[in-house]
Amino acid sequence: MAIVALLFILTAALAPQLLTTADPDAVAPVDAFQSPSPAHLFGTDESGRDVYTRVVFGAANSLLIGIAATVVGLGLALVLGLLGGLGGRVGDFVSTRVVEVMFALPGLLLALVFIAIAGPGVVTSTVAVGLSTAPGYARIIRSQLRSVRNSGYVEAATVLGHSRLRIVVQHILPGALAPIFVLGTLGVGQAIVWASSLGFLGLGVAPPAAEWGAMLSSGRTYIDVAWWLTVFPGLAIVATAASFTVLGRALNERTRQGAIG
Amino acid sequence: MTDPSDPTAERLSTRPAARLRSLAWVARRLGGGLFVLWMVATVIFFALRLIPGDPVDAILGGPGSQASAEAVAQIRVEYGLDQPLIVQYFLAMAKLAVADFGTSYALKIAVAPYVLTQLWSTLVLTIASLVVAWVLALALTMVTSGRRGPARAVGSGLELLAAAVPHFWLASLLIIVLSNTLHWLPPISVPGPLGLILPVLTLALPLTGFLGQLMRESLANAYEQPFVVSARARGESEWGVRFRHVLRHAALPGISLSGWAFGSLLSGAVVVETIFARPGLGRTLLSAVSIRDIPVVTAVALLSALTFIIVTVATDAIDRIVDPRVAKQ
Amino acid sequence: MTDQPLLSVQNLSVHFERAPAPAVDGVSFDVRAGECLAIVGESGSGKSVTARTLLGLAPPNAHVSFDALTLLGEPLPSARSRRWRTIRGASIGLVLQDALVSLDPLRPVGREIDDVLRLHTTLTHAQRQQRVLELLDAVGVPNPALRARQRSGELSGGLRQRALIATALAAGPPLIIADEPTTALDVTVQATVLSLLRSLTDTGTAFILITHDLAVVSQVADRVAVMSQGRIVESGETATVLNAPVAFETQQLLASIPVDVPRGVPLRIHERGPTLTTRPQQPVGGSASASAVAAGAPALELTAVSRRYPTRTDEPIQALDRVSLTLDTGTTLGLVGQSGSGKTTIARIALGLETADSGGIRLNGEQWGSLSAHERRPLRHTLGAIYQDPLSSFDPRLTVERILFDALRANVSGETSQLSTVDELLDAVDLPRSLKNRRPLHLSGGQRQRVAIARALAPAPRTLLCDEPVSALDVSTQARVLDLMDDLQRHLGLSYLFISHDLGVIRHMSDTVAVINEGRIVETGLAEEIFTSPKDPYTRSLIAALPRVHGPARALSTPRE
Amino acid sequence: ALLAGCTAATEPAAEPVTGGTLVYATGDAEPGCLDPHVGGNYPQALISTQYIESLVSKNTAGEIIPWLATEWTTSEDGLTWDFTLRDDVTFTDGTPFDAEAVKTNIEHLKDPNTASSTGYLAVGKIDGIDAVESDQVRFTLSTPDSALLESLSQPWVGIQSPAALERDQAINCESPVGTGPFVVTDWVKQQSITLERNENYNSAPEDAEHTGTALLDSLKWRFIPDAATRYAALQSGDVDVIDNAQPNNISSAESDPAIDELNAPRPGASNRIELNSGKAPFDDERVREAFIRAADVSPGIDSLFFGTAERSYSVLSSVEADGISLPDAFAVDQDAANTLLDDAGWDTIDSDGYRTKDGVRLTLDFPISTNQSIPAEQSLFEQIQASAKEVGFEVKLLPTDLSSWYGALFTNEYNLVSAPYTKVGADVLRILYHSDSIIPAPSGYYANLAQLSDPKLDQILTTASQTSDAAERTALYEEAQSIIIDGFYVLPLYDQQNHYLYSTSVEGFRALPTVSAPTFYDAWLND
Ligand SMILES: Nc1ncnc2c1ncn2[C@@H]1O[C@H](COP(=O)(O)OP(=O)(O)OP(=O)(O)O)[C@@H](O)[C@H]1O
Ligand SMILES: Nc1ncnc2c1ncn2[C@@H]1O[C@H](COP(=O)(O)OP(=O)(O)OP(=O)(O)O)[C@@H](O)[C@H]1O
Ligand SMILES: [Mg+2]
Ligand SMILES: [Mg+2]
Repeated sequence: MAIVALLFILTAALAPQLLTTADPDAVAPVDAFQSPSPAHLFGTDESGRDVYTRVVFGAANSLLIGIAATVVGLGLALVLGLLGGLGGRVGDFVSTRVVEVMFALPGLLLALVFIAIAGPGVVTSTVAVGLSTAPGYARIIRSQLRSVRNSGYVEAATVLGHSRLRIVVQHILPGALAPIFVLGTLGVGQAIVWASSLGFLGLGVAPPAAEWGAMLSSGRTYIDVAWWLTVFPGLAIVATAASFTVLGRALNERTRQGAIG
Repeated sequence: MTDPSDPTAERLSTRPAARLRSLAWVARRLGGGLFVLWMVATVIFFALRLIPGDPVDAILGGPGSQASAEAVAQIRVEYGLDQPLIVQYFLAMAKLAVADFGTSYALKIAVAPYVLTQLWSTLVLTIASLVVAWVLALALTMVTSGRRGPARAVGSGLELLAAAVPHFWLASLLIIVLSNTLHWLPPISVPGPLGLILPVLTLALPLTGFLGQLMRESLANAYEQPFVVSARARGESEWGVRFRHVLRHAALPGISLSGWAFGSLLSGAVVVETIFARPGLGRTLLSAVSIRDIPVVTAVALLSALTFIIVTVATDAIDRIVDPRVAKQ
Repeated sequence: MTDQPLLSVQNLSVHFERAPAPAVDGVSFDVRAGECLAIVGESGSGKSVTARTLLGLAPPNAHVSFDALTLLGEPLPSARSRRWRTIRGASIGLVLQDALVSLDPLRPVGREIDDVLRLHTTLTHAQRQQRVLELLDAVGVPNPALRARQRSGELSGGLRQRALIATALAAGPPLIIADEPTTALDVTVQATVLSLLRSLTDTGTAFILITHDLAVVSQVADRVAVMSQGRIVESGETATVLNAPVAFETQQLLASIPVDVPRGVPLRIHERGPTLTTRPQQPVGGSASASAVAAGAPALELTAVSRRYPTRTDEPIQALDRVSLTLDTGTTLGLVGQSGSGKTTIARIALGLETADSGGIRLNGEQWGSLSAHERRPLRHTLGAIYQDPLSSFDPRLTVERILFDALRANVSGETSQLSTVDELLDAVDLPRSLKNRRPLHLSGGQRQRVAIARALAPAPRTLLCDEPVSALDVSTQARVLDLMDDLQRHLGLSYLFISHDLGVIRHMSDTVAVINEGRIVETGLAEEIFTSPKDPYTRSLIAALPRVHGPARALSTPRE
Repeated sequence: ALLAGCTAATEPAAEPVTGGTLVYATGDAEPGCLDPHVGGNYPQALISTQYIESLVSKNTAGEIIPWLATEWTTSEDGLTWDFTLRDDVTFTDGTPFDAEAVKTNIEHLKDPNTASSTGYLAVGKIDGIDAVESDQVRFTLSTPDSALLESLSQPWVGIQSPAALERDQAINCESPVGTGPFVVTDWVKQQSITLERNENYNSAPEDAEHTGTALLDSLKWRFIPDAATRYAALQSGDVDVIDNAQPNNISSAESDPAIDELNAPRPGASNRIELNSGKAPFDDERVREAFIRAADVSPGIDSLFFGTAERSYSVLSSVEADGISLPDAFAVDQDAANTLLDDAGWDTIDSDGYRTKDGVRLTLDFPISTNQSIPAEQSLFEQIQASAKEVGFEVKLLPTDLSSWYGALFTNEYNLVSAPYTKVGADVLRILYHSDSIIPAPSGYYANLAQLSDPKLDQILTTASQTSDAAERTALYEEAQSIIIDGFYVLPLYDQQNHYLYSTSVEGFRALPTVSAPTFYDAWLND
């Protein structure tokens, strides 16, 4: 199920032309608000654009935001986590404080202030979402690093006389960072949901770019006359977020088993 | 018979000391919290100065104001905006240190009481949501876990979907179904518990999904623990095992994450308060940021940070009470 | 005495899904009232599965079949029956193998005991409270009122084990099944628990005692059944079976017990020895000890080493107090002491993983303790280590080959050793080369410990610090590993600091012995001297508690009508 | 009987009943201050109409009618104005309404401490105020102001109790005191404002349905920012009246027998897109014309607004009598647009299909205020973007919050912008298109966003504002509008939308013809 959904979403993101031949931005006011029909599978929106086409093309934007935000969040978290996990007392102090402060501020507040500073747009909302997810990741990375650093096998490597650098590179980093990929996969879904909330508050991508959150929020206006405007992008978000979660869990299971066999 | 290897023997005499230790723990956590608050205030102070737009506009009735030059100059002096930034910073911190949040630029009223009322309304919403999410998640996992077949698949499927639903979309769906179609509930937050139901459901359902997933996993782990076999070996019934033993273990990670969950609820509150026209911190924040009402944004940030800190300390404390192993670490 | 057995098991088999062979294969036995039946056998022989099946608690993926399972003549109910609830706890009490984790860590132990009373008696709340305290007192838990309020994490292993026994006793069942009730315990605590069990049989309670420790069996059991690969290979009166074992498996089990087996005598019979050397069939009298060249500096020398650990509020723990030890080259120094006495701390300080507050450490006569981490590195390869828990000492992502290869690269001495390839190492520890591509998690306990030894040998060390290298293993596996270590020492001229809390193992392995108690060395000397004429009272108490396989069990306990 | 024709369609209304609470839900922002002197925006006008009254009002025919002032005269040179005031009115705090009160109010507006914007501009030309007698007040102007009465009719120049104005500004913001039919009694921030009936009310304007006190016991003024929720609340009966109704809701309300609609477009300017002629590429008239020829607006308005808004071809609101409509000036013609752009030198087309000149793309920045533009309008902008793309314009839509939006305007980082402006009377043209309005206020604000600087136009607008002869003024304003439209500075879209939806149980509800704010003086609940 999840695999099929993901394949579909990835195709939509990487090669939307395979799934539709229409132009997602082609405006046709006379065709506005047509309910789903063979000609327009998901109906048309307020400007007469084909919703199906926009959902397909929206995959790239939404996925990009979701993945890029996760990468940003993980990247920032990695810096903080490494500082905390390996940086000695001072590094740990600094990184713990930074993470605490970021944690204490509700994510949306961080995002709102950041967007107010940098102005809205894809890049900003991506970074904003990334910012607000970073402290959570940082905490996990830090504790992972610490537990690996104190693990028996790192001690065993020390006893063997391996150099500190070698131990860090060969044992600590791979051991601690293996879960990051899984974390990231689990996080992409949430990041997409998050970014769509920013879209709802009018702080998302610039129109007319098709992005699910923005489609959802503009479609919400017409929810009583055109249900299809919200239902399809909404389902796309839910399906994507859910598939990424399923994928992340499967990966998690695999890496656990992978360590075993 | 004495046990020489008994590490807890000394505890017999150190009970008051243990209590003292707990107090010290709380004090240390709150002390750390103060530091975090100060950092939050600092970050917010400088971040808000980075935002384009002149705070004087906010003071003079919004950014479109056409106030005279004298008015602008007067305001600048009155609000200390003519001072160098660093002086402004220290003045602001000194005021915050004595809990003086100043006057709202836009509303011209004292920020503290205003934001506190908003906080109260948000707290009612978020705490109710947290409780509802917990109850729903517990009910869902308790009823569907440990079973095979459709009940479990439906349970975990629901959780997966719920966790992936954006708040604002869920709100729309709930309004359409429960309010417009079934006429069960008012679409806006009317005073009293009735008006709280839809906003709370909107916030709680995604969290339910999240908590549910978490609990299902830890429940499965708990079922594999030897103490479960040992409880069964005592003649405990299936529900006895579930409620007396497994439940607590399943709830543990959820409790630890409740502080975090609370933070995400605060974020969700922005959307929910806007849609359901509820007063609260989220809406206050949204409008204050868009008109650069700096004292209000600062107060909202500090108050949410403070609540977050208190909630985390509280959940950690609960964690320590429920699971003494935590305190040992 | 009626002839009807309390419990009768006829032809019980348990087959796990996808398992090639049944875990329990046609087992039959009877238990009479007031009788203690011991089921012994090496790890994985099916003891625990048998025990759980008797309570209808076989794992969900198990298929159970039997000709008859009766309790007091009544057939036991089918798997999912509700009737089990009135049998479990009330008619049969079970003490699970994993005592340390068999009590809910989130509930006070008093409540756990109370549960049994609540389920199986009609006592009022207050009466039950009272009864809980009586039970805790009866199983020898000091200060029951306090303990009842504590959760299992706040109790020591011994207390937990006793509390668990109290739950099994609570409803006064006529039959108690105790699965390895003493394995995780110190000798002294073990002795206490055993005497408790003995006193219970005196009151007419029947026991099935599951263990792999024949010494324990010899002390408590009336009859014994030896299991191997799911089958009962031999059963009978304890004295008969232990004194005149018929089955090979029984003989092997008996031989594996290191207690009183002289230094250098292999514990295993009929086994292919390591390929490095041919196994001497005769005990090399006095073994390495006498021949050990005391010439040159000792391999490891600690002088007046002290170490304190700060604690949050209480005064610091003095983990080591002026400890002085000498490990002569080519010999084994046994370090024995109960849990928490500071054994691991000594090893960690010697390995340079921990620094001493004061005192000196010399390695092969050279300064070692005062070196910086950087200066230590080039010398590290001369000192190897084997840990109690081998699994956690392996990076879970690496294969055996990779682990050993990395360890070989740590040999910076430039000397070529005879163990310079992964294959040679595997051969040396008697592991098939086919294991190379496995990850540690997929090895059995004994195999893992061999890989750990191979890794320790890779950089061609001259001294090995072994911190409880066999305490996680069952007797037979333990015997294999001990034989191997012995062999390697002889062949490679290694010096061992051998840490254990098991006096039997220490005696079998050591030339000299140091006894540590609460961070202080209370006695050192030649192994034979210490074991035959201990001077320190603490050493004496340890040696007295050491279980031995004696003739008939009743020899030790009070005769009973 | 002939005159009755207008109202004959509706059933004879039932006898008004008094009592009850009417719930009004607004989608506009919550005012920061309930005293409309402070700042001065439309949300303040909406609510202050319930408790503050002005000197004059306007009727549906567009004529100024007496309110707190009963009559007025102006001197020959237009510099002296005498107002006769009602002498029987008291403020709701008991202070009598008189000439001193008026004087205090005008001074309050001009006081920098008040930080008034809109009201300050309206009374900008008043130099001196004399309380000649208790019911006689005289304004002395610096220059003649033909729009003075229209300015004074606006809620932002409403008259408040001088005693109340003496209080701290924060207090006056919370509990302003006027002479209106209701009194503010409670304000729960972000939730609602409660207004109770003024039991001593006697100053209804002459176009009201009845005299004496209001019929409703109280008003509840709720803030419900989300349009969909607002409409849902109206449907569920939780609120009685909503403003800022969305086109699709208005359209579905038509088939809902329980909901009625009131369409009251705001006065002043129409909703229009200004073309920033102050910088490239719109400093070239050909490019401006090309854009206007390319922008296809009408089909979008038809579909997006569900027939609730009509295309405007005028700079002014359709309620402004002086407005002229020039549909032909906005005819869509892609060929013409292409030719114009070719002529202007934008003759190369890049790989994305946009025109370039000297390597620079023909890009138009279009900041959009998400606080001010409703979704339908944003969709309309997207459609304009699409049709402009067909001739090679790259329109960049930049939705931002209010502050950043003003920021973009003040730093001249825009080529297109849509900024609503509400004012009573055609004098709004002077504010929006006189070159003086390019000079920013200290806050950076300037109203002439087209940056239209034409001495001839300036001349016409100044003359018009000083001309008291109505016909002459109308002619001048027509000329001014022609200049603005012919120079391709604006693209009118539709009137400033001001749709109210209300439950059919609400009777006697109307919008005041001044700035189309609702008034509930005549309203009653017919349950
Ligand atoms: N749940 C299970 N699924 C599959 N195989 C199992 C399961 N539990 C036990 N086994 C297998 O059954 C066999 C017998 O296990 P059991 O635990 O009874 O051994 P034991 O004699 O108690 O050993 P030990 O001394 O190590 O406790 C083993 O091979 C084990 O791997
Ligand atoms: N890192 C540490 N911090 C604080 N106390 C410690 C630390 N390591 C050891 N200790 C304490 O020092 C004492 C000696 O510990 P050590 O681990 O050496 O005992 P041990 O003899 O190896 O016991 P066991 O047989 O249980 O392994 C114990 O009381 C222990 O709690
Ligand atoms: Mg077992
Ligand atoms: Mg140890």
